[in-house]
Amino acid sequence: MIVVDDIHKHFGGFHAVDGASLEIRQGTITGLIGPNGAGKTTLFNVIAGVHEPTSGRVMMDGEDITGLPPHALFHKGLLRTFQIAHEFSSMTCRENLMMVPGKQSGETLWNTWFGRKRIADEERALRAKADEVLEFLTVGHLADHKAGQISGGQKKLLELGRTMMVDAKIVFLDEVGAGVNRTLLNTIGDAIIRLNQERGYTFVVIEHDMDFIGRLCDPVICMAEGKVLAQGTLDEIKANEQVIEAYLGTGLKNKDKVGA
Amino acid sequence: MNSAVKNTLLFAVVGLMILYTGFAQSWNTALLILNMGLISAIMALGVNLQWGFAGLFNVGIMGFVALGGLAAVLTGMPPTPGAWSAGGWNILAAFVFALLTVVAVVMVRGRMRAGWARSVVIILMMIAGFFIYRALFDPGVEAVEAINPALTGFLGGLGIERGIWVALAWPVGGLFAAAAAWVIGKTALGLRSDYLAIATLGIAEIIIAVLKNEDWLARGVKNVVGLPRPAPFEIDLQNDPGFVESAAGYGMDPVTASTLYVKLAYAGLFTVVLVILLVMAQRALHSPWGRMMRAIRDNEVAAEAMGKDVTARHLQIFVLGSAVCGIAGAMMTTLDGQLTPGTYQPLRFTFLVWVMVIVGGSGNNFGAVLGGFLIWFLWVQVEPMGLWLMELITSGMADGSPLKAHLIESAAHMRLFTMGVVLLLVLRFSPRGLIPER
Amino acid sequence: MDFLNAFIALSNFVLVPAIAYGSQLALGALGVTLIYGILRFSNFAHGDTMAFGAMVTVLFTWLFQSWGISLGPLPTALLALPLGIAGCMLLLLATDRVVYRFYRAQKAKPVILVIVSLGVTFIMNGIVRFIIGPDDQRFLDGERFIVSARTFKEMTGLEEGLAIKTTQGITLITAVIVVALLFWFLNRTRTGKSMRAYSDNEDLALLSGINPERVVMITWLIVAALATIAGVLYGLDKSFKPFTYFQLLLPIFASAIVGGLGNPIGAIAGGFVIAFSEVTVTYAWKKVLGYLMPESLEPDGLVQLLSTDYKLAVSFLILLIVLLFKPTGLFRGKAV
Amino acid sequence: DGHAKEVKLGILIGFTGPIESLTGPMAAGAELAMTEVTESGKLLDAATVTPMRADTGCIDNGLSTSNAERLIADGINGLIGGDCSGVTGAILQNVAIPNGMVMISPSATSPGLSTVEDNDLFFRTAPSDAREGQVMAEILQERGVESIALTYTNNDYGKGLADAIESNFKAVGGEVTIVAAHEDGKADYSAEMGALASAGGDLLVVAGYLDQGGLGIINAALDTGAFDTFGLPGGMIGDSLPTNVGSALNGSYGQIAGSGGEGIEKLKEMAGDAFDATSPYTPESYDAAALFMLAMQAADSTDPAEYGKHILDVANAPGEKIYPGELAKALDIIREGGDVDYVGASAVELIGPGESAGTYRMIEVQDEKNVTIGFK
Amino acid sequence: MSDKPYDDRGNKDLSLGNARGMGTAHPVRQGGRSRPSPGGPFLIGENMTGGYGAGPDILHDCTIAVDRGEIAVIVGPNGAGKSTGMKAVFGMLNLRKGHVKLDGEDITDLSPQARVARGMGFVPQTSNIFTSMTVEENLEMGAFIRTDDIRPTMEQIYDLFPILREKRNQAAGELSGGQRQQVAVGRALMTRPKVLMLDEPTAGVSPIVMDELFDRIIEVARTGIPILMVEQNARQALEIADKGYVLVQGRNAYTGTGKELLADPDVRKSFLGG
Ligand SMILES: Nc1ncnc2c1ncn2[C@@H]1O[C@H](COP(=O)(O)OP(=O)(O)OP(=O)(O)O)[C@@H](O)[C@H]1O
Ligand SMILES: Nc1ncnc2c1ncn2[C@@H]1O[C@H](COP(=O)(O)OP(=O)(O)OP(=O)(O)O)[C@@H](O)[C@H]1O
Ligand SMILES: [Mg+2]
Ligand SMILES: [Mg+2]
Repeated sequence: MIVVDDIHKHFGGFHAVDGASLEIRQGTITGLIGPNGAGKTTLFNVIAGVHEPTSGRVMMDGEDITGLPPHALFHKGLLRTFQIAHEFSSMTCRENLMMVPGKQSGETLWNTWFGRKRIADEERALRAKADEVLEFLTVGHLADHKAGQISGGQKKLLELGRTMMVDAKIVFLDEVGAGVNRTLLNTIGDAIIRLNQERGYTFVVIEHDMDFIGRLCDPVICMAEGKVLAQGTLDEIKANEQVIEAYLGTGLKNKDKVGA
Repeated sequence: MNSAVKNTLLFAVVGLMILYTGFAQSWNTALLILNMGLISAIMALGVNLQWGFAGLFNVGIMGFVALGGLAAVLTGMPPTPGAWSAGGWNILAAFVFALLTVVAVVMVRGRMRAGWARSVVIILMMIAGFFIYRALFDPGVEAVEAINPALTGFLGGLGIERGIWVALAWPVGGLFAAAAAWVIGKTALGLRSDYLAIATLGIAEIIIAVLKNEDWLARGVKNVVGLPRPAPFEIDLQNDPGFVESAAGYGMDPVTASTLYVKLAYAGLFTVVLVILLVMAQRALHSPWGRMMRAIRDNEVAAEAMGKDVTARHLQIFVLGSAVCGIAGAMMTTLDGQLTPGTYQPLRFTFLVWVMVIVGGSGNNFGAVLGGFLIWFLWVQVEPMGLWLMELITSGMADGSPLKAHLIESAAHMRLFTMGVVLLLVLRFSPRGLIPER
Repeated sequence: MDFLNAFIALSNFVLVPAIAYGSQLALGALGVTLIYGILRFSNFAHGDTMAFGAMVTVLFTWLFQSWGISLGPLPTALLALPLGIAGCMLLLLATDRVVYRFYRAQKAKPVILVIVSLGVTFIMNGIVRFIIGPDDQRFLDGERFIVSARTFKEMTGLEEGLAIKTTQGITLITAVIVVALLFWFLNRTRTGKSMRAYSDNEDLALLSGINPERVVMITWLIVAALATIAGVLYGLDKSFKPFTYFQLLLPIFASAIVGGLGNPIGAIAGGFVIAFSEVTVTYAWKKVLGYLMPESLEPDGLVQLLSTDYKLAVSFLILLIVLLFKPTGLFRGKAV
Repeated sequence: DGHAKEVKLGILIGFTGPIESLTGPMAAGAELAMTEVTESGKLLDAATVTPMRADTGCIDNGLSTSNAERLIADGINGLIGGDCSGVTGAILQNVAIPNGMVMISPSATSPGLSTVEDNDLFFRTAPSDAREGQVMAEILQERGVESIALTYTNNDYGKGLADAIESNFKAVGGEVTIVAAHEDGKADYSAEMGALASAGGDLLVVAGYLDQGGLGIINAALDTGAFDTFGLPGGMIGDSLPTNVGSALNGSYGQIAGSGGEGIEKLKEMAGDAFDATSPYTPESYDAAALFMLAMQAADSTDPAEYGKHILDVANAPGEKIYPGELAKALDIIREGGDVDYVGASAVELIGPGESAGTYRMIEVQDEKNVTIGFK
Repeated sequence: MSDKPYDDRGNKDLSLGNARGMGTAHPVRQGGRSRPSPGGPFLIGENMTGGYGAGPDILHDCTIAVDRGEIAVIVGPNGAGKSTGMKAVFGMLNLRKGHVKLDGEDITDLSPQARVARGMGFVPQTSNIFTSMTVEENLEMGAFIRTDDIRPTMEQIYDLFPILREKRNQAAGELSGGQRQQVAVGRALMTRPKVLMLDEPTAGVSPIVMDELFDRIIEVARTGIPILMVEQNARQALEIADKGYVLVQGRNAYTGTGKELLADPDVRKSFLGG
């Protein structure tokens, strides 16, 4: 569904992504792992149109989407969440969700002046949907709270909730689990699986929690230093020498403690 | 105190101040302040759209206001006899040709492969285009400007000068400003980093330079006077026996009655415009569109990822806000009855409007409107107050003492000083303005 | 063909004035860019700061002149300059204390400081006019020319004259000295480095034991010196009139941005780019071409690309083009 | 109500803004005339004349009209102003005409104002620039100048004057190599000077202001050696110019509205050190104020509708010539039914639609002083 | 953003200002004095409660301490307030309650600069180098408060991180993540601190460099400098720690020796990934 072809992304002299190629198949939940700074988020940003790649191409369903701006990708069904929550802090949680769907007639100025009836109807439907999503994420009681004032974990939930407001084809989740308590993370995991199975969303998940990855993801891709290091099932990945060296680690040389 | 009560009170205070002017000075002064206050409020509303809702910092308000003024000339003035045939078509042809050249260059740029050959062709085309353009343009301009330069020497306008139709200039002024804003926004908002402020600052200067130097357009610095106006002329009223009679009915002499009548007519028209714009702005704000704008303001990256075209929305609101300023500019020029390009100064038309918005309350339409009235009132009334203050201070001094003379003479400079103090005080103690955004 | 005369004509009407004007703009832009780099906002009040510093200098110059003190061929104003700088420093420190410090403590965003500086502009504007009045003030004395056009012609026997004014010479020399001093200060001294560090990362500067208030204070002091020097040089070379200093703001900002905001080298380069573009693009080449071309080909017209009415527009278009291709300005500014 | 004890005259000029440096002496000049009359006690029934200052900002229509309204509300009997032609038009259209207020501008010289429909309410003691162009062309021709470069301050005054000079000079067979505008109050005039020098010419005519861009242009021209002689229209004539420029200006010449040295000398004497009577438009301001008061006396009324008709009478012949400092005498003559021909400080002679006819004083700079060398 | 009065309303205009590098700290005001307060560990932030500016409290009665010759490690989920706690100890935010004590003195009222002078060194989690300055200048800035000869210390640092010697004249912003981290630690060591605070020194660092860094940190600790450190690589960090704190939502959730925490099933389950 998504084909990433030899993407390079350089910041000044620094090669954040350095020739990554990978393929994401329709209907899968792909895990993306790798050490801090491996370039995972940067790769996401390139695919999602936030960064223009230095070179390389991104294809979606056979169509070249390299360099398309994020809003255009959104309308093609490509959504993403942020590693550091990007909530709209002065808006309520409900508004955060209600603003998501594209092509709202109320977003055209003309309608705000002359099509108020239609907007009112649409808004009612949106509102119901937003409340439903909030309930699903167990944060229904926060609907009228400013999003800037909820906890970090709740912001993460809100991020996920936004992807549920529309019919996405593919969703990129950047560390949804970070800072989310484990029980909640399980709920999120369930939600992801349900969305995947019932609505046919394709997911790409960056996560450092191997249990979570193991529960959700079939193909797992490991990146390091801007390149794809290995690809396969989690077990294959876990057994991969290079991955162990670069990511999973072998432990310390200096095992002895200081004071002791 | 509840905020609605507070806001009503604030408006009431400004209203009272204007009323007080009416009683203490004259109703003509009060109404004039009201009229200019209405125009200022509209300008502030436009700037508030840009700054308050989208964080766009427009320092070229002056330019858009001036374009509105140009619209008033181009719609209102009668066409200069013979100007079009003398050179007008030449000028038009020059513009069409310039446009064609640009299109051709763009096409060549698209068709040819990048390389020095393309660069050479493009440069050659541009040079040739420039000379042909000048060859068409210059004689046309010369011919137009030669027609009775002391009085006309320009193309003139559409000659819409009957009654309320004159007000057509206002939306046209909005269109002019919008078109300019589109070009500026396309360029500046399209730059990889945002440089809107310096771009608007510069373009405003350029617009004024064009207005000052292109005499064929609107007489340049020679000014266009005697613009038609939507309200009747006082003199006509004074000579109209019917009017004089009814004025006498109210116990007023015809002069006062006519001046008040005309100002009231303007006030009515301006109020209608302000209310329409205010309602439109409020409706837009409290709608999914407004929600989207707030989202963009909060977090551009996330809004972009949620499918909102941030640049397009910024462009949209920049164009709209500028158009509102253009409308106000056209209204002001019709009120003045003349276009004087030399009067457009950034201090008065850009920075003062900014003070209005900030003091009134950015992000709140009513705040901007309040700021417009209040600051205009101060701008006009600070001078007599300053003089009074200086007289008070110097009352103990000997007559003819140089210090006293100096202080009294400096009273006029108190105006800017006071505006600065007001701005700083508000930013300090009520940083979000008198009527803050909710 | 007469290269020499052509070159002298070009120097006289383009190079020399543009270099002097460029130096003045560069000094102004340096102040703007320092504030942008370290205090992080565009200071709209810079023009009026220049006016204030120059005003104090003018007042002291008059005092010295009335005492009969002079510098011989050099303008007395140079003697009064340190006092002007001191006066300007006091003003800026007071302004910072009364106005800006509060917003810094509130972590106000740069654009708020821009608006605040607008208020400060208004106030300074009022103060300057209140003290010295709105008129043109003359305070130049001493020798007017290093070489006047007439002496040059007599000396060389050329048809064209080359004039270099004392003030132009002083402007250039002062600018060079000031710029060299500033660079030495920023790159070599501990305090200078701490200013760069603060500009780079305020929090980390704090963690390194750098006192932010001291950095801010020193910045204002340097800005006061730069502004006063620029203001006085400008006033000497042209004339002192409060209103023109406000007008200088646009070319100064254009210079700072073309060069790359926050970058001192950029500010200098920007000053010259703007000055040269103003002078050259609207220059009428008739005279120069007249010397260069064979007689038969001498141009009739003025050979002027654009009328001087649009000189500001030109420098502005150059600004936009630079930003289009180099979003951080000619020299890498603070922008991303 | 012709016998009010207090007569109020508004002085509505740009105390702030681009010509703020000119307006101080202008106001002082006008006020001098008022003090003179008040002290004489001869106007109407020993009325006191009170000046009321207000600001136009020179270029701020909104402010000007507001202030004009305010002055009218304060009960002024006549309006001296405005200063810049733009705001003058605005005040006239929006305030003076509707309110039937008489307005005498000491400094608005735009030819455009000559043809404005003014209901006989607008006068000016400054001549229209059209006339000056003619005079200047003649002077240039007499001196054998064949080609000139021309620069003007970019406003209605400068533009109008430049147009007039250009067309008149061409009409007498001269060549105008370039006409370039300069903005007042700008940072630098090197670009303009480059263009002017390149175009060349026997001399450079500077249709600007002596303490604004005009001075900058002259300095730039002298500094670069581009021109050493200058043609100086009225806006450039004033003591400060030769003082500021120095000996290099010697030999430059021009003209300024004004008849004979007598009027202006008297004004200078009266002004003493209080203000600079030779500052541009200061004599005209004195005269504007004087005309108001003389006309009031003639009409025996302070009502604009009444005295407005008398302005032309007192300004023009026949009658006894009146110079500055002689207002008391003039008031006496009028009271006794005599006729006066007010000459004042600027040789007032109102023609046509009520503007100064324009006798011009020919000036040449000699020994760093403006010297009158004749009249035209 | 109606909560913040001096907000920029989303303005990103670069011709007006540049917020990059702008301070976020609301540091303790200058001019405060320390008071003797003998006893207790070498460095302790005691019962700290506070947050950023006028915002909500982030820390709630939180205590962290380190004693001579120890490595103390703070772990916890993202946003728990670990970094905030570190900043609070360093005086980068105003505490509403609680005390900070160093070496028998109560330094709660001292400004960060004064704390540097007292011998505290801090490597923050993000933007911990001066990107526009060279490596050497970065180190010089670390020694800003020192008046003695800094060359020997600099040599020591170059010996500790040899790669930095090679890159001494390169702008620090051009270095790779791991190298930046070394510059950051080096900068802090240049003060010759009596106590070193590190906020996630190994974040964004490849495992090899990470191991290297850990080794260096242990080396530094061996020279007798107590180290207070936040780590996301909790397991490795706790292995070398003498003392461990688990923070959750600004509160001390678990405290113990590194071993104890590693052994605690709750801690393992919630924070160490089972
Ligand atoms: N805008 C940028 N400018 C310069 N360098 C950048 C930029 N964005 C990311 N980088 C660098 O690129 C590298 C890869 O970053 P990225 O965020 O993609 O890592 P990651 O794999 O997502 O790590 P983590 O697991 O910590 O989220 C990092 O070293 C980072 O410093
Ligand atoms: N400068 C700041 N201003 C306001 N709030 C802040 C600031 N920095 C952090 N916060 C908030 O404080 C809380 C704690 O943040 P902190 O950085 O201390 O977490 P942390 O435990 O270090 O997390 P991580 O593991 O991600 O580094 C978060 O909710 C964060 O949003
Ligand atoms: Mg990441
Ligand atoms: Mg942290």
